[in-house]
Amino acid sequence: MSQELADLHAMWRIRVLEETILRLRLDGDVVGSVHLENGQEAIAVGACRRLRKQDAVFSTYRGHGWALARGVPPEKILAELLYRRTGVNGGRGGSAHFSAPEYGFYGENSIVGAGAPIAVGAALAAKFDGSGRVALTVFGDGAMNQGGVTEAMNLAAAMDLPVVFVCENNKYSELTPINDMVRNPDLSARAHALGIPAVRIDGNDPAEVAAAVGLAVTTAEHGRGPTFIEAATRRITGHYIGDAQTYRPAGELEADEKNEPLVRLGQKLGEAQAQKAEQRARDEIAAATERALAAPLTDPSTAREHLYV
Amino acid sequence: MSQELADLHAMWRIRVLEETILRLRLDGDVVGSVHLENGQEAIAVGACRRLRKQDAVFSTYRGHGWALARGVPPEKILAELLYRRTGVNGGRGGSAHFSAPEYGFYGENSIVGAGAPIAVGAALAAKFDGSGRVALTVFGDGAMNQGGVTEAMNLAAAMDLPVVFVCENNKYSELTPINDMVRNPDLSARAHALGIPAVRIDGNDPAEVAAAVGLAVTTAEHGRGPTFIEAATRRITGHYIGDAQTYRPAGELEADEKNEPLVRLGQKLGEAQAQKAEQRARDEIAAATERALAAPLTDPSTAREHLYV
Amino acid sequence: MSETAKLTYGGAINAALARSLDQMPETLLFGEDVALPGGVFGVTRGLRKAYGERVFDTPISETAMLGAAVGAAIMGRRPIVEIMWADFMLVAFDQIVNQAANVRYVSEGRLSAPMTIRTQQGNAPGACAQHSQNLEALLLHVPGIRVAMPVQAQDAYDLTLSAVACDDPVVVIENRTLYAGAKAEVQIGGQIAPIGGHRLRRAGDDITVVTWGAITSSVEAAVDATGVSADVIEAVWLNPFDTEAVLASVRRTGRLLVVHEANLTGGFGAEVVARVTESGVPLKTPPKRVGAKDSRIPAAVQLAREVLPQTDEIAAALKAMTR
Amino acid sequence: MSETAKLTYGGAINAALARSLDQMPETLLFGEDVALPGGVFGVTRGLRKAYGERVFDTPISETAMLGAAVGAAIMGRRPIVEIMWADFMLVAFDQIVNQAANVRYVSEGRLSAPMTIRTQQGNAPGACAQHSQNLEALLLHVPGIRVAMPVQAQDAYDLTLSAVACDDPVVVIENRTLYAGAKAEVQIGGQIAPIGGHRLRRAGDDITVVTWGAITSSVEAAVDATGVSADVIEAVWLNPFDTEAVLASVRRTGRLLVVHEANLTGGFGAEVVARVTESGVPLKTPPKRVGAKDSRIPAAVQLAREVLPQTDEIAAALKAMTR
Ligand SMILES: Cc1ncc(C[n+]2csc(CCOP(=O)(O)OP(=O)(O)O)c2C)c(N)n1
Ligand SMILES: Cc1ncc(C[n+]2csc(CCOP(=O)(O)OP(=O)(O)O)c2C)c(N)n1
Ligand SMILES: [Mg+2]
Ligand SMILES: [Mg+2]
Repeated sequence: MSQELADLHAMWRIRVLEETILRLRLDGDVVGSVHLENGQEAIAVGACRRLRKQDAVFSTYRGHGWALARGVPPEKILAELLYRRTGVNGGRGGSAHFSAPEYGFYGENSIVGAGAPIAVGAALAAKFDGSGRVALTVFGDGAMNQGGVTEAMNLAAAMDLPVVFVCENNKYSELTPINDMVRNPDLSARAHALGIPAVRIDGNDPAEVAAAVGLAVTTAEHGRGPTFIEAATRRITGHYIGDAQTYRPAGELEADEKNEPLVRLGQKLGEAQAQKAEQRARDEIAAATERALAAPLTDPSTAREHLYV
Repeated sequence: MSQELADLHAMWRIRVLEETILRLRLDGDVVGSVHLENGQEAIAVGACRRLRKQDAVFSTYRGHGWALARGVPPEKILAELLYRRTGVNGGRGGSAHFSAPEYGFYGENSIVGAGAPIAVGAALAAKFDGSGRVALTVFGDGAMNQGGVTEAMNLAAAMDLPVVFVCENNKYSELTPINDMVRNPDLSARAHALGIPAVRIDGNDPAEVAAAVGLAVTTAEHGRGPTFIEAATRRITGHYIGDAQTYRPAGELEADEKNEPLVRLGQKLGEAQAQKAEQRARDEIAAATERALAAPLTDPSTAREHLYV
Repeated sequence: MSETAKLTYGGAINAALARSLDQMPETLLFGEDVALPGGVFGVTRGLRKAYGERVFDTPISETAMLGAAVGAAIMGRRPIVEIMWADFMLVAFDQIVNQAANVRYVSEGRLSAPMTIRTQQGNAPGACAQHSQNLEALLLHVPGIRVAMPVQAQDAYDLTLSAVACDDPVVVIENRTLYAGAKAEVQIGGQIAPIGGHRLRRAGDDITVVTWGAITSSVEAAVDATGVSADVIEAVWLNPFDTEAVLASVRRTGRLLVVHEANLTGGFGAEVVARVTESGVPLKTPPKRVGAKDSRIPAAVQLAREVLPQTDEIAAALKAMTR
Repeated sequence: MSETAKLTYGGAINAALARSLDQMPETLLFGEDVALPGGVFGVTRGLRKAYGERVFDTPISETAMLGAAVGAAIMGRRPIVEIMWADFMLVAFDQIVNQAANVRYVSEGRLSAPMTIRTQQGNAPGACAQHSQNLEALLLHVPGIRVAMPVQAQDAYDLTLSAVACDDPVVVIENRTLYAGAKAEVQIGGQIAPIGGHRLRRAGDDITVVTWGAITSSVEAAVDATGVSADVIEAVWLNPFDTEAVLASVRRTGRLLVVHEANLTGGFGAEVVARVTESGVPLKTPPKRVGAKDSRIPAAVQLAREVLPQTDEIAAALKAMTR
């Protein structure tokens, strides 16, 4: 299978996973807040294929796809959202705050920007533990305005720590356009100012993402510290389920849907290949969903375990 | 009196005030932590002479000189440190956390970086209250690594608020060199990255400071938002009283003492003028000290007043 | 001039904010997504349109938002800032505890910070540990900050206005599970009351139940289900807290139960128990608290139920104490 | 192998940190000014030299520091991070409450965060309101975080080691007025105890006094001055709190006084009173708390004295309660 086809398939897996979660949410099997990453799949897919086993990903609440791209089985993700015993955290994390360290996925975070300093800590550990770990943290454009993110970037820069900062710039923070919230829409400039090599890339192209992350990993591996990647993308779904997206200017969503990574790469590879990639993803996720739904709910009597050792 | 002589005199007032405080502290009249700004006087003096009555200064714990330059009578500052009824806050603020709003001095802050967002709020108020106020906030090089400062700068930039951010870059945060804590020693780059006009100036030259602040005030007045000024300086005393400054490389302090603003401007103006400026300052502060020491201590029975309306 | 309107809890807050913006020209209203989008829960809908630039959206910068509120308040504005979830206060807690709370006291009354922080808290089905906490106790240990916690639409309206009119910092803690509930008659336009006071939700003789927040309805349900004759005192204001009202009730009933959704240990229930027992009011039975079992909050609904106080637990306590 | 050394409180902490760095290769020690300068109070002096890059200085970035501790701990390091003043935790409280505290629980035990936060708190003469707070109650309302508060040099040594060895986040709250006090014999090198327990500072029959932090010495002074026969229980561990020991003592004495330097309302004293009174242990007199009077802390020494609990106030309470 060509790399492009592999990427397309990996992106379809995420898309179908998210569609499935949406359906489960609307059906009431999944409850509470759910944040989908439809349209942004190329970043997780491009990045994760350049990460090694020893690397660690720290994502936001919009993290299902990152977990999947990192290798977490879809069944375990779905089971988590369905609060099953087989979920990665037995349902304690839920959609917005689960982790699966055995797959190098160190967790979502529902506090905007809070994962960045934690990723820096994982990189700090690497300085001493001989793991060769690179820590990758992903956050949104809006998170750039959370002070802790600047603190984290500066600490990583000052200490030459092996971190990759990935900013998924989807142009919105919830319902608010980033360009109304900053003077300088070039967010990578902030990393530059801290002395961090920074690039702005097309986040809807998995190959471009992979190239940038690959370089960042090499930079980190060689002790040259952090890299910042601003990946332009668009979410083609609401921020949360139920978000009517009235804040979008007329025509924007339609344009975004034409430029979304699955459409783009699908057109490039042709309908036949694209359909095959999609179908394989659908079959896999459907089977995973069935298994997840069949698993028993986590036993309520375990609710108070694991608070302390 | 020439502007230069006025500046020299104003700087001497601060120096003598700080020397007096040091003496009072060593004698035990003043207790607790005290942070002097010896060597950094040109920034407060240069900045405050370009501020208008309606403007508001927000400083750090190292704020005695800023208060003085803003027009707070030295007697009231000393009385504050001596916990007298005549102190600007009756001794509740003390050396590190006093304010004197009636002089446009909205207070010191002992939490690194915390004054910046508050100054932004004062500027926000100006947008609506017709005061024409410009808010000036001053903080150290180390404070640049406190996330809230970046947040504050971005908010001011995004909203075009009338704020002047003054970074007193004295190269140390307490006992730690800033250059060990950042990759890029040009701190103004961070403001640039946020779209804020930023300059790096000689903070030991009151005229240069006044020019930069003057331009910043004009920029703010005209609705063009914040300016960032990185003023290079050196403190020629310890961070706190008792700081042996063992962290300084050999010869540094001696070099700094040659380049300090009082020496520099004094040499330029000649010994006669310099001595006159110094003497006037000494006389004034001595008289103020006497009056402050003669004032009654704040009545302990008032300790619980003013917690709520 | 007072009239009534049928309003949801969210609608009542919206009405109170509109009135504040209308009648107090020094008010500002800001926060993430509050202006153009009208708030993620729709509570601030229409206010930007009606009141223009005094209502604005902010970056995701809680420290800057709260600091800006402090600074604007010091200068005579009356900012109302929304922190979308109480959990998010913690990225910027300094601006509340070390800044806002100190303004009046440290300046010896020369400055004040008439600001209102609107936030909402608590668990809702499926919410994760970082979106479920009940944090009022943290604020209640901080002198200089007032705290209100409305549950009924009328209180949401009244307390919001009292908070905005207060010349000290007030945190109004709302609850997102209530925003879109049933509409109720709300008296609007009346006099703005000073802060303070409580609401007597049930009157009875055998036990005093002190509670606050959304769990008040579970307490009412438990009282109604058990038929226990209980004074149910809802502490809509937690600072100032109406200690006198509680003592007067316990003096009559001789029994005290405190119920809150917050974690038991170190919750404000302990303070209520301490005040009552220190007072020496005679008790017929030891006082009791019902709160969340010391734990983080799991997302899984069936697990969260084990941790959070439920109606049957409250009912059992009522029965055991009055048996 | 245990031996003794004459150490100040600060020296005992230094010795515990040295031993941690020596015997636990996964430890890291960092914070503002802790490495090359040896700490603003000199507590970490010599450790950088002895242990190299595992001891390092950080920018003034509490959020990044605490977040880095969480991340490093998750990965198996055992970070010890210094927050210079407890007041400064508040700029980064999220990383403690929403991050560190959740790690073990939310991951269902797959991850843990064996990190130690060393900080110090309380008033010292002339300290301003932003450098004077006693904030243990905020931490004690957060499940998932352990809290220790040593006062004696031996405890400073022992508790620090127990904290570092603990596999959960622990906040060790020190006190700067103690660092450079008199030297005391300290047993060093013995077994590292598990966390938990209390210290009985005085033994007596007529009243139980529960206290913690630097004010313990005022309590001892008050007991000695009044001659009241008192059990003085110093809660060196506040989480886990030794409720059983307190109950056992009160069962015997029938009286409870709790003394802390922290602000009274919402302080952990309320929790102690609540636990004791809920237990139904018979009391001969209502329980009482002595704490700071609900206030910000003024810099002026003569004003701070009015607000903070003093020995004579404690003595008066002892006498009144045992009269
Ligand atoms: C500290 C904090 N503030 C606010 C929120 C509420 N919130 C959740 S997602 C979000 C928008 C984030 O935007 P961005 O960083 O661009 O990420 P995106 O959702 O677009 O992926 C906000 C404000 C939060 N979770 N944490
Ligand atoms: C949030 C916070 N962290 C740490 C401190 C302790 N502290 C006080 S002054 C200081 C150094 C500040 O350095 P800089 O910003 O360069 O200002 P300077 O003292 O040099 O004027 C530190 C770390 C504090 N007061 N607040
Ligand atoms: Mg975004
Ligand atoms: Mg400095």
